[in-house]
Amino acid sequence: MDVTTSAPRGAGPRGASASAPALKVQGLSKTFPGGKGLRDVDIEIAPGTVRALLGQNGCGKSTFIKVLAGVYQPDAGATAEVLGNELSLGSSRGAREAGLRFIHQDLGLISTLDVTDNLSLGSSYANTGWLSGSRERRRAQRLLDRYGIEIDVRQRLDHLSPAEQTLVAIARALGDDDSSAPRLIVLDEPTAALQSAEVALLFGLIERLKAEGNTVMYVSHRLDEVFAIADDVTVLRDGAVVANRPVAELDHDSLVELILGRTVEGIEPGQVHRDAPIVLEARDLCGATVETADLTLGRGEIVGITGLLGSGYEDLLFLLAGAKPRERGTIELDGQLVEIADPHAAVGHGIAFAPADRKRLSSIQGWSLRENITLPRVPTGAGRWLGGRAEHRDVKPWLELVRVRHSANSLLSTLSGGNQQRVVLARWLRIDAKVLLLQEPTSGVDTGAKHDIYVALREAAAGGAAVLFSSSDPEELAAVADRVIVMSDGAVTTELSGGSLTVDNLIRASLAVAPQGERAS
Amino acid sequence: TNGVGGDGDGSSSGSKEVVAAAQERVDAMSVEQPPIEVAPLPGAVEKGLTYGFITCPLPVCRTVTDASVKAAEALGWESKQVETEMTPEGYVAAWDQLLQDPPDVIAFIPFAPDTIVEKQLAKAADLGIPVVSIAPAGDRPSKDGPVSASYNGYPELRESGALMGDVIVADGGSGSNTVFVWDPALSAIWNPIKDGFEEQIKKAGDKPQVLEVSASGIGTALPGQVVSYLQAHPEIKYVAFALADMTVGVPEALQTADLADTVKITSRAPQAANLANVKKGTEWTTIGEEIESNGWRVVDGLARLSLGATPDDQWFEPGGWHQVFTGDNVTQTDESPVTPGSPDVFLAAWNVS
Amino acid sequence: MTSPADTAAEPVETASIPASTSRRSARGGGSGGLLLRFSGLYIWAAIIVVFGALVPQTFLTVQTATGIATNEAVTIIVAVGLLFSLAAGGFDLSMAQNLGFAAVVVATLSTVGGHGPWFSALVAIALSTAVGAINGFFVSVIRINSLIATLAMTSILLAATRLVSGQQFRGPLPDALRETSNAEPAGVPILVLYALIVAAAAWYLLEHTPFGRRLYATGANPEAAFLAGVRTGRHLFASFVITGFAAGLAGVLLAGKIGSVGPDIGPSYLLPSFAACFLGTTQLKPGKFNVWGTILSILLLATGVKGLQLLGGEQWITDAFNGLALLTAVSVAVVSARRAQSGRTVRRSTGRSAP
Amino acid sequence: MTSPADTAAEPVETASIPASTSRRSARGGGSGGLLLRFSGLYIWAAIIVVFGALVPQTFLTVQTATGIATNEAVTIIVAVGLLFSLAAGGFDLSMAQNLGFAAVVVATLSTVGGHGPWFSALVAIALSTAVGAINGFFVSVIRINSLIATLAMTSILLAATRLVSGQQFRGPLPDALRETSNAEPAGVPILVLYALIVAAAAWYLLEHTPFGRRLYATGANPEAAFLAGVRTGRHLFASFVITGFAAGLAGVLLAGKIGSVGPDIGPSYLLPSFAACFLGTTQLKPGKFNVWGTILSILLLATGVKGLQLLGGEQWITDAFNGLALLTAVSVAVVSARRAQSGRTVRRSTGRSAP
Ligand SMILES: Nc1ncnc2c1ncn2[C@@H]1O[C@H](COP(=O)(O)OP(=O)(O)OP(=O)(O)O)[C@@H](O)[C@H]1O
Ligand SMILES: Nc1ncnc2c1ncn2[C@@H]1O[C@H](COP(=O)(O)OP(=O)(O)OP(=O)(O)O)[C@@H](O)[C@H]1O
Ligand SMILES: [Mg+2]
Ligand SMILES: [Mg+2]
Repeated sequence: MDVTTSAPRGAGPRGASASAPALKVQGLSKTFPGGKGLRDVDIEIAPGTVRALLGQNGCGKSTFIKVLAGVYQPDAGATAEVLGNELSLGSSRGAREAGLRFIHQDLGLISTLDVTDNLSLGSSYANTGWLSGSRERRRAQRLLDRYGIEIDVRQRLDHLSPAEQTLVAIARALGDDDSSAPRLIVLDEPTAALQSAEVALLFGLIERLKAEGNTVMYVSHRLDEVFAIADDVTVLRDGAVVANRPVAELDHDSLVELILGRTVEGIEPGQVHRDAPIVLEARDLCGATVETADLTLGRGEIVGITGLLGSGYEDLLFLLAGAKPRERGTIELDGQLVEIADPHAAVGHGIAFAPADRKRLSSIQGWSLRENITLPRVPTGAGRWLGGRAEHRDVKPWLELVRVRHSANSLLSTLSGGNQQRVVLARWLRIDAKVLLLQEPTSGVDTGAKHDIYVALREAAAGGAAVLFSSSDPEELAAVADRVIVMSDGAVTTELSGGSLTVDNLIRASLAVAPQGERAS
Repeated sequence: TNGVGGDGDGSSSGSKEVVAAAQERVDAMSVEQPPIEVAPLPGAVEKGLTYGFITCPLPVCRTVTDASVKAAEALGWESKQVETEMTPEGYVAAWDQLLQDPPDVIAFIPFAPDTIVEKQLAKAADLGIPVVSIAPAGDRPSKDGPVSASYNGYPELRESGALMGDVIVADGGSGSNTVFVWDPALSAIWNPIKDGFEEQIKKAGDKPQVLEVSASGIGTALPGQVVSYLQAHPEIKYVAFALADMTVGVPEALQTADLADTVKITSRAPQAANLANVKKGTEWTTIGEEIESNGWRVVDGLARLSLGATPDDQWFEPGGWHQVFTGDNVTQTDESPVTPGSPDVFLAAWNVS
Repeated sequence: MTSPADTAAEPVETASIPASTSRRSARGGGSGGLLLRFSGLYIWAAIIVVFGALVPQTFLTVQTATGIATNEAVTIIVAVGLLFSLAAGGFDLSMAQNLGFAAVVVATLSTVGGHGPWFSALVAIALSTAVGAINGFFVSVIRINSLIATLAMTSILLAATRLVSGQQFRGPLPDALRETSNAEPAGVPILVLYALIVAAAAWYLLEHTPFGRRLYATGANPEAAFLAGVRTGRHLFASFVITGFAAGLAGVLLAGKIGSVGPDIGPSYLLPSFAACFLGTTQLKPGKFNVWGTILSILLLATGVKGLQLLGGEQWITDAFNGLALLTAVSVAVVSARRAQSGRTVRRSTGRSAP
Repeated sequence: MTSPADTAAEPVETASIPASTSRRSARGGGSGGLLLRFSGLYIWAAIIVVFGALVPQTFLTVQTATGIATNEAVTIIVAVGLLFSLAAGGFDLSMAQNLGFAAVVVATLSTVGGHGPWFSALVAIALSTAVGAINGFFVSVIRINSLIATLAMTSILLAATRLVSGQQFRGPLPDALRETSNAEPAGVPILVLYALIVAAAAWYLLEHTPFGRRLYATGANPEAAFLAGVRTGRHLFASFVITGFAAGLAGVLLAGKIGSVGPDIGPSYLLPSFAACFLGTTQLKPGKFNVWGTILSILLLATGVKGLQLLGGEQWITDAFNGLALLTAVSVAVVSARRAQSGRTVRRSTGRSAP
């Protein structure tokens, strides 16, 4: 790889004094029709450090990032500097030329194209008359090598694991103009969709970038990650900065308090129901990536399920919900053998299923909260007349239950990631299902909201529902589940409960066979 | 030579007399025809009448319409034309629209049989509005009908068809190996042509083949269909088109298929391009008939009706000008042929200028 | 190559229906939103005023009103039917030819076929509904892109129409059928009543039943809807059946109205119907295929055309009017939708990708 | 109501183009995939064999071959142009009328207009390209759904065509233009050569330049492409300009070919072009709008039609053939694509990116 440094596009960091902050923002506000998104935000980040941007759902993290990226226009009066050079906010090109690089919550990769094209699309095709696959592949490979990312550039994007996709997105954002000019890399919840095992991949890259003198800004709701990777934290609350501090000064609880403005008491471990009557019993399920799985869920039980990517633990929920064709196996509800051909049947039988891919699979972004919540079981009054007002009344309590304060008529797409997740939960709590199947119910949800959601799950369980939720966060599993099922190679390998249900055991159990873990380490 | 006939030896099925008769008629119609005649108006026509004209978007209709508007101007009438879409309901809507603000006199080019608009015709009758038609669609209007006069009717078209038959019989010495190309969707209007053509061919003891095409394929699908048919029927020597417009693109297609030398094309109601092709020899012959002068004839009829004349059979389907165009007698190729004498004879008969 | 598009830093969403993002503002009830939602009504009023001033004696008459309503009744019925497949995310390009097919079938059966009028009508409607079902089968079971499936079906229906009609005009239809379409109880053209009934039924189905809600869900995000328990396949299928049925009904009524049917009837309904449905998505319930918006659009365009015709405009003027009206109306809607929604802040349509 | 669709255990993706999922299997080179990719060639061969056996003396001739090629040359040019907007995710419904418009313009200018043939041709092509640019503007800058924008444009072009042609046939065209379309250097119809050149150029642009790659990306996922730094607006705009240009070129060549132009020419190219482009997505590069697949489809259909005509089939038979061929070919493609990778389809359709 040639290290001849071609100048970075545009003026950017040229002639910047080393001491100048990598990013300095002052008096940044952003008003939405709905209300304030950001209030008078000041942030200063030292070069070569990792800054964690924290806060509850809807506190303005993504908004801040989008203003930096020029996706949103800030209100007048905000100023920003990058390495001492003036940065005009609200211009995507300006941000890029100043050396800012963004990896948004949705990575912006094209799943039907291969890695090479995804890397080259934006700018960097060799501008020769003839586009040759092999040349482009070599260039792409060089780019990945530069950051020590080991992925086959011929792979189609949708064949990569989420972590790998994130790495590709980062590599693309950094680009291959091999300049030594430092960059500010901004990651919005890059780990929300990642497994604990995969997070290591990402951190490896972040450390490397840091070592090369780049600066990283990083949004996450997983506090353990903050302590693992960040140097300083910035905490937002209701769009305003409440703290800019080095991580060293903080511990877990004090950080939580900063974020919430209050302390959360840990969730009391639910009493395990050994003798609980069986609600759902699945035998020898097979389909998609699941080879064979037996499973029983008891009344009032909260069961976690985890494993490595491709171990089948995500597909198991799809099978139970009839969302993917089942090749083999039987499902019994309350001792009755039931045929669950599709999610409609599942809903009919009182099985609720909330997939993890919020945007594409478990919500309709362009619809109001009201319509999103009622979709599974549309209310019909007399003469099957579907009236907006009645529906509104129907939905209100459920929104309150999950503590979403937006009007039931506002569009889902205007809610922050975490609040969208709560709405999805409300949808499924509403049909008071016998069985709740939830994938990553707290992905992208802040600490406070997580707690609310756990409580809601407990209430649902107490109400007699059986809850089966998949999670890639061992802490969460250990804290919330009565019982955790660990899958690998399409079969249930371990079951942890009671005393044996600890974070260490969980990680050990999942990593027992770790093809993914090895990949890029 | 582009000329018609000559090589008719009695060997083929057509008896000598028939062929000779055909040749005679062709020769007669190949020389330049005399100007049409129009009787002078019995009196002076009231000026300032509103003249309603229902027309269609087809080129042929357009030609008539433009002429008719000129005619109305000459009489100091104010013309109001309504162009129908080429759908029955569009045609009905056009009538309703015209009658919503009723004009003093009405002429129309039927898109569909008069039964479709019988309500409207009745209304016109009630209002005492004289109505005349051009090229009736399948009707044979008579003086007892709702329409007081009609031009370019059955005999006109029949004659054109017959002449197409004659040129073929005269040239081939029989009617064999002939195909008639038309769009049955327009049969209401084109039946007379087909009748006339088949009759002449039958006289020569043959029956023409028939190729059904869709007029919507003019210039695009149609040439290919014709060529395919000719390839499937290599015996064919003559192709007669119910309308000259349908020949668009056909000579070129024949060229590509190496059929240009073995097949002769004839048609009726030519456009400028057809005349040009006939002169060049890429089309063989074409039959001229009254088009634009009908625009004048309807106004003439309406003028007489407005002067209180009562229609007799004369008013229906009067014979009109026809001309056989061959490579030898085509003089101009800039515009579609104009009826000899028109429009001067009308201006004279109306003594206006 | 350079282009004005350079100035647009936003991604393009051809997939989304026109002002799909404008629902926000509309719901939010921003004045911009309201102005937007009812722009059609204002424009319509303007048209009426203008032509009323230009050609009062003919334009401001009962005949004009009834004339427009009667002429558009058939379009309304077929367009309202089209709404169902559009709402469910399908495009039924075959619906116009399907209409023509039904018209030709009823005309042929009841004339040369020598069958009774009602029998003929039922057969025609049944066949058109079956055609809709076939479309639905290919789209929801085989899962072909609906544009292709119905494109192919159009071609097949064209063949069927030619075959049945024998390329001939069929008519005159029995009086029973002609009466059914041309009666005027209490001076009101009966076709208008039919159109109103169909519209009301469609409105109820789409807006006030679970079925309608699920139809929209299927169109908005098939995967999410499926996982929410909506049988998207069945609902998409149903939507095409309904579109086919409406086309059949419209065809039979049209045949009765004109009394004599040619083989080329039908296609002329394609553009107007789609135009109306899309224009409708900018009206009353912006961003959503909706019944009254569609009907408003039909009447609006028809009124303008009528006025121009009474002014003595030639055919081409009316075509130009239709095109320009559609283009400007939708543009205005889309642009002001973006304004209202973003408060001039969001540089990028967050319709599908909010944080 | 009940329906076969109930058996579909997966959501419907009307948006996706036909065998969009089959690309993988094709890449994977599964025998199923290969069979699929080249099915068109086999079918074509089969058609040739069958008709060759039925009507050898007329079907298996040079004239038949050249005849088909010449007839389809114009369709090929306009369809290849259409590919660009389709690849970028836009639908240009106006391209057929745009073709007719160009033909009428060149014919009018060069005859009654009294202008030189080359000048007339250039003006016609320039105007059509401008029309494409206007479409592009509304779709990429105003961001109207391309179906509506081009629907409206169709209606406007119809008006323009009627106006320019004065509803008359314009002809005869100057020999220079007729020669340009009808010359036969070395016995090869020159139109065929033009079509080949256009096809080759399009293939190069789409497959072997960054521009083409970005065009496809824009079509595949505009937002992601935008985030990836593709100027999606500019690319969509460009694609419509190209489609317009191709339509203009095709129109001028058609005018020269037939020597006299009526006002109603054009629309008849709409269905065949779209059918060919979609059918093409099942061939050679399944799941992708591609040049050679499109051309293969055009020739395949044309050959079948020609054979049927030589068999003496009536018009309706050829229409039915077109429809059925399209429907079956695409169905086969879609179904076997699903077979070829049943497991993965599901996984994909329910969100591969799920953790
Ligand atoms: N396009 C928009 N229109 C109106 N309001 C918006 C829009 N985008 C965001 N908001 C509001 O701005 C506030 C901040 O949203 P933002 O997405 O920044 O939260 P966040 O910190 O990213 O939350 P999360 O951690 O859940 O992602 C929220 O109240 C949200 O509802
Ligand atoms: N998303 C859904 N789609 C369809 N049916 C559902 C859905 N959710 C619940 N159901 C239940 O399915 C049954 C029928 O639903 P629906 O309201 O559609 O009545 P229907 O249309 O007569 O029956 P179906 O929808 O089964 O044809 C009802 O019990 C309804 O509650
Ligand atoms: Mg966020
Ligand atoms: Mg239902």
